[in-house]
Amino acid sequence: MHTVIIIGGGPAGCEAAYQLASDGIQVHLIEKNNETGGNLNNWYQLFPDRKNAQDLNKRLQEQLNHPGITLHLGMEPSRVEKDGQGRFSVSLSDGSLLEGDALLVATGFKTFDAKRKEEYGYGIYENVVTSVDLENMFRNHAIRTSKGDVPRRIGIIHCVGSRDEKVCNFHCSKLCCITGVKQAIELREMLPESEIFCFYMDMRMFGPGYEEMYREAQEKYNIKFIRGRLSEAAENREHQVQVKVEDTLLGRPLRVTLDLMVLLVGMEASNETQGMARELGVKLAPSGFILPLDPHYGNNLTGEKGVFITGCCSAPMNLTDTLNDARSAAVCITRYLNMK
Amino acid sequence: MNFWGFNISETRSINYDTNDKDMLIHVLQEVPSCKLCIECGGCTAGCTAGRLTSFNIRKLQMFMKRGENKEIREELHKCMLCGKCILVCPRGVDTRKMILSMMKYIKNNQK
Amino acid sequence: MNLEGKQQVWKDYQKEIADDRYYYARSCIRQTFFPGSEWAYLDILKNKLGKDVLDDPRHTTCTGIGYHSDVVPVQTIMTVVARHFALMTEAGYENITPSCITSFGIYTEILETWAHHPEIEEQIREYLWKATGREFKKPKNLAHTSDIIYKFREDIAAQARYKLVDVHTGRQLRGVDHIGCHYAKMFPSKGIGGAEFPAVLSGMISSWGGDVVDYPERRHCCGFGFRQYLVMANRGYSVANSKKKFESMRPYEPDFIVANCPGCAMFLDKWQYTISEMEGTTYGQDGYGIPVLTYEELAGLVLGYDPWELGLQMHQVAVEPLLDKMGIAYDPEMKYRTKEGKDIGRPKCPTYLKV
Amino acid sequence: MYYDNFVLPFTIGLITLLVYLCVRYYKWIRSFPKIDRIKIRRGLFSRKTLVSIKEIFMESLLHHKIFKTNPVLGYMHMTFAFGWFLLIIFGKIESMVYHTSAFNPPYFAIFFRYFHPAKETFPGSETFAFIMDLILSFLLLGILLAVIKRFYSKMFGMKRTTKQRPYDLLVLTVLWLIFPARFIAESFSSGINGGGSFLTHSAGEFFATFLPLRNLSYGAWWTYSSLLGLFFLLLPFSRYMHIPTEIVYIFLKNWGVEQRKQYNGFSEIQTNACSRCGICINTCQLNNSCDIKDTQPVYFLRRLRNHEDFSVQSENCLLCGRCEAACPVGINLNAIRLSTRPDLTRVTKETYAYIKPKAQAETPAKVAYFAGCMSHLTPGIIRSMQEIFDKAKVNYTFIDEEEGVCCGRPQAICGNWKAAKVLMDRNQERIESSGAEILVTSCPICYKTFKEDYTLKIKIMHHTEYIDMLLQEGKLPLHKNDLKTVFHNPCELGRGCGVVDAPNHVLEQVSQRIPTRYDGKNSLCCGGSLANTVIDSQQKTKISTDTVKAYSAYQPDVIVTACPLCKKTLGKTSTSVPVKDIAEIVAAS
Repeated sequence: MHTVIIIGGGPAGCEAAYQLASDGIQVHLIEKNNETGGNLNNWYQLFPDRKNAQDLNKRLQEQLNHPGITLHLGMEPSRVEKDGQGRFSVSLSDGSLLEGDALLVATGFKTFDAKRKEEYGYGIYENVVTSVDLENMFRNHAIRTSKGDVPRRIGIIHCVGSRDEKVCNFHCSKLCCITGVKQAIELREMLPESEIFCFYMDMRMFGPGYEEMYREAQEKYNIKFIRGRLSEAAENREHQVQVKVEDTLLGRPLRVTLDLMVLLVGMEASNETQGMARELGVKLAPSGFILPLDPHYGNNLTGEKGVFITGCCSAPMNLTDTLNDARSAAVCITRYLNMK
Repeated sequence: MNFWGFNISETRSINYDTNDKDMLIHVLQEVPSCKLCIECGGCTAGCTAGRLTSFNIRKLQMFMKRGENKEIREELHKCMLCGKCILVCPRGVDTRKMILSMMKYIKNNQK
Repeated sequence: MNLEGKQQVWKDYQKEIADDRYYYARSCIRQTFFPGSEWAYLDILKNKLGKDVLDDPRHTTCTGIGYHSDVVPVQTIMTVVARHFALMTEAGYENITPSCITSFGIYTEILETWAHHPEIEEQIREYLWKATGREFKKPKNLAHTSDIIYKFREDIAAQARYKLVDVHTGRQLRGVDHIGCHYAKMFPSKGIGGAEFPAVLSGMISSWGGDVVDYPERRHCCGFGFRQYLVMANRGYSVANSKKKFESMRPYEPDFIVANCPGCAMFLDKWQYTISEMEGTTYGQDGYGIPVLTYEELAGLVLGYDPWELGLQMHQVAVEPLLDKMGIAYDPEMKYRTKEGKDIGRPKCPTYLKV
Repeated sequence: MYYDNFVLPFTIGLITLLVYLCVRYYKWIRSFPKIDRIKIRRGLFSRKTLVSIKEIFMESLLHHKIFKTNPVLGYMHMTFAFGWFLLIIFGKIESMVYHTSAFNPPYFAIFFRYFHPAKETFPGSETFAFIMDLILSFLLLGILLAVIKRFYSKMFGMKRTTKQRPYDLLVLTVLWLIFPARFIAESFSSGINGGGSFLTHSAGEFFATFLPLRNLSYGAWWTYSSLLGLFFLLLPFSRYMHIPTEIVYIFLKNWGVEQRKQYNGFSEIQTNACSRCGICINTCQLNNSCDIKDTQPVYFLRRLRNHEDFSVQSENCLLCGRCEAACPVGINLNAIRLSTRPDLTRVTKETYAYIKPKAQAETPAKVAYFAGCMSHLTPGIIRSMQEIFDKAKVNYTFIDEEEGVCCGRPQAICGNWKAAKVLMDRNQERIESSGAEILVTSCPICYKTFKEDYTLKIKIMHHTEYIDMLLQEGKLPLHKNDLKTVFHNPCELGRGCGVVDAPNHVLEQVSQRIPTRYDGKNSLCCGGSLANTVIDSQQKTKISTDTVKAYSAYQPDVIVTACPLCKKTLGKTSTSVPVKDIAEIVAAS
């Protein structure tokens, strides 16, 4: 019987674990936190169907009850070694040692640290929050300014930390556009009287139903979309955020005061992803994510034999793609083990 | 005539906070499809009037959305209302009706 | 405003500033419009802080005004600056401290350029040699004179005779800081606190007992812009920038503005008069303007220098309301007289701005 | 002297009505523009008056047009109008025969059975009684039908009957009650005194068996008179104002009075001439496709009459003209609707100043081709026309190839006549500068306005007409093929300008044209009309979908039209059957 070690218990790791275990493979799933789910734990509702994120999370967790899966919660791999037969041994932070025939890296992404865009004032201005903070507000059903008022005007800033040479991120995080649309709709549902803006560079509605959702956001929810990148924000006496953008489609600068500003933070390779890449000697793409062997035929493979990747450690992906990618990785690993 | 040889320049920046959005409210009520515009410019590209003059209906509707009504008052009458723009709009905005609605607002709110 | 967040940013942008032995580079605008400031700076450093500063009479303008107005080519300005470095080297100094923000920006820019393009540095060395027969070493440390004051702000606070507090009510005085574009906007890491939330002046205000006002247009340019001001047709644009700042700071009712750059100090001061004449608007209390100080003047006032000796009568906006609030004694009779009591003439009274 | 107090309600009602009508019509006619007043003066003693009388007989009494649309409905209307007319005429003759004088008071004939002692016979009295009873029964049957129509409109081939206001329902009830009241009054009198014929006599005998007729009879006559008087008093403010007004309208129309751009007395007369038969509701595609139920002419005119807000209804119309074509009264429904659209433009020196005149052509071509704005979105039409010109070796010039100017009709159909006029003048200059003899256009919208609003001295043809002419002249080589086609006649071309035969003729020569029930002036609207500014994109799409469905039912290979706007609009929804312009069919054959 073969054994596979999966590093990272987010949606990709969980789904891959279940698929592999269902194929009769012994799985060790290592997760640094005390619960699985990864970034999904920070989300309230999912696009495009507005499913409760925790429902999906729960489903993924239930799958982990499979007898073939051994969970190692609160553990981090401190050392990974590969022997001549292509077997991996992974030492965990508690000193224990796991052995496996293949390694699946599912260490995912981290959200961009909005403080790095200093001019947006995150952490300095009272009414600047990130999209992750906003999800938390949704969960608590309370959208309030720092003074506790209902924000009458809210601005959602797209592409924070994505497509930005100034923070050395050239890549597109792909999901933020639709997340922005989703959050705008959620905001509208909770605050029917407020004015809600999205300041975007491009609207990239890549998935099924996304463009329709964008259209609905305009037509039904009266969300206002302004094409222009925030150049700087400042706080006024009332602790509102005064933003300056160029209304690029008019070719005129635009000033508007917001009661609440939401930064749609982009995705970067997590520290664990970068650490694993170093440890395993696999290549990184210029974006900092792990570079797959081939973008079409080998997107779960790396240059290292027996080391597989899945989910957002290789690129920003939505959940649909992540889960597909996990299944695809499981297929690749099964085939690899059978050929061994 | 001041002896300075210059005046304090007006800002080019759109001040959304203080601009008058009354026309917008009126037009959105009459033509809700306005909200659907994605600023593709299809309407303007084939515009009969736009071929002969600077008339740009995409921009005018954006100005309206920002509460910059001055330009609309100056430009709107250039439209010939031929309706070609309606046939082009990928979002189904009733562009011609929007123009009529703007005209109506201007007519009713003449100073 | 979340102060912890700001402090984190300030921590991220700290720069190395030499302790002593400064080669002083004067500023064209400062010595013309605020001669008292340069004197005060040298006096504070030498006599209050006991530092070694060389005020070299041989050094010239950096030609920054000409450079930014597109009349001086880059090779010329680099050679002029190289000459300053040569003078510094010859005098045995290694730390250069320009008094002008534009000079500071230019020095920074030139040193950066040379670091990336050594061939240009070589060429400039050759030009300087051919023109003057001089050689130079690059300065070990480059700091703006405000950086020096910032560095010793606590020492100044220890010797302070006055605090930035309204002596009648005990209220902290509200100060607006204006950094100047060329200080950190080009090279954020070269400014204390970076470009977005610079701490150089706000640090002084806080240390000396005042309250810093952070208003929405704080980062905005004063409007000088060289070509904008120098060409009369563009001046409307220049003054519009200052106006934008005044409009934005007015609701905070600031007691004073302190400026990093001599040009900014001049414009923020004089445009208040222009705007009042053109539009009848004044931005201070009771028809006064908002007093505009250089940081040297502010330090001088705190240390108890005589306002007229600091040259505050050269300002367009009257500083008396600020002096009154700080409780600084002054003789109104002596405002437009020399130390000896000779009349130096007085400006025409503005139409709207109270002086 | 034959008199009784009960005639007072009738007499007062009648006199009041006549005075009111005279004043009303005088005021309206006085508001006509001078040119129309001159037309009345000239027409008054001409053959046109006789024609009008014939038309009044055919339409106001026999309702011949409604008959054509719907026989049952026509019969219902006819019984009322013609029946009542006969009752009055024969009653009058009867009274004159009896009285042997033409000058008896008007009420005498109406209440003849009361005043005439039944025992006293006169020549033909039996026959008269029979005829009067016959007419009355004819009328009562009509009322029965009307009652049924009100509750079971489907039986009359109508999807929906006109919805009435409470006031109108009151008047309607009064009208319905008049004839039963007469029947009762006459029966009661007959029951007491005898007389009458098969209906009233038998009914009188029947009633006498169980009712104290002596006590009731007088009251019945009062009721009858009161109902008549009440009806006359209520009439001017009810829809029955159409009865006298339609007669006046027929005269005015035949004398040549026209509905102009302004809403005036003539518009008022037409508005009042509407009988609210509701035929327009059924022809209206807004009703059939979009379920819009408040904008059809019957409701729109009612709003106008009652001074209710009509701003939305004024704009909510495709101006397709289907209602106008079907209107039995022949009211200028489109023109009236258009006259109520406010002019939103303010014309200054700057208006369209950017349109510069074209240089006079040095060697004028014979034909000037004006594609029209919309045609530039359907380059297939333009290219086909160019091919046709080339094949027929026509020397032509393409006026709006590079930069066109809108014909002005889109402005005009929004009511913006002032701005439209400026456009039209500037465009006319540009067209005239071509020096051509024939102006050919591909757009029916342009075509209509070129013909009606421009003062061009050259021949104006839509390309269907022009192609037809080329074919007749044998200048265009022809190949008939097996393509099965249906023709969608654009509203502005068929109903708007009466161009019906040319396209059919052309299509028959180049393809297998399938006749449809929508041929000629019965054509549907594509839904893309610029005239309607109320319905949204989805509703337009719905109309287009239904129209395409209607034509597709004939299983054509291609739906042919002759308008770029129709082509685009139908093409939007017709995914399985291609939509082509007639020029494209001809060019390809």
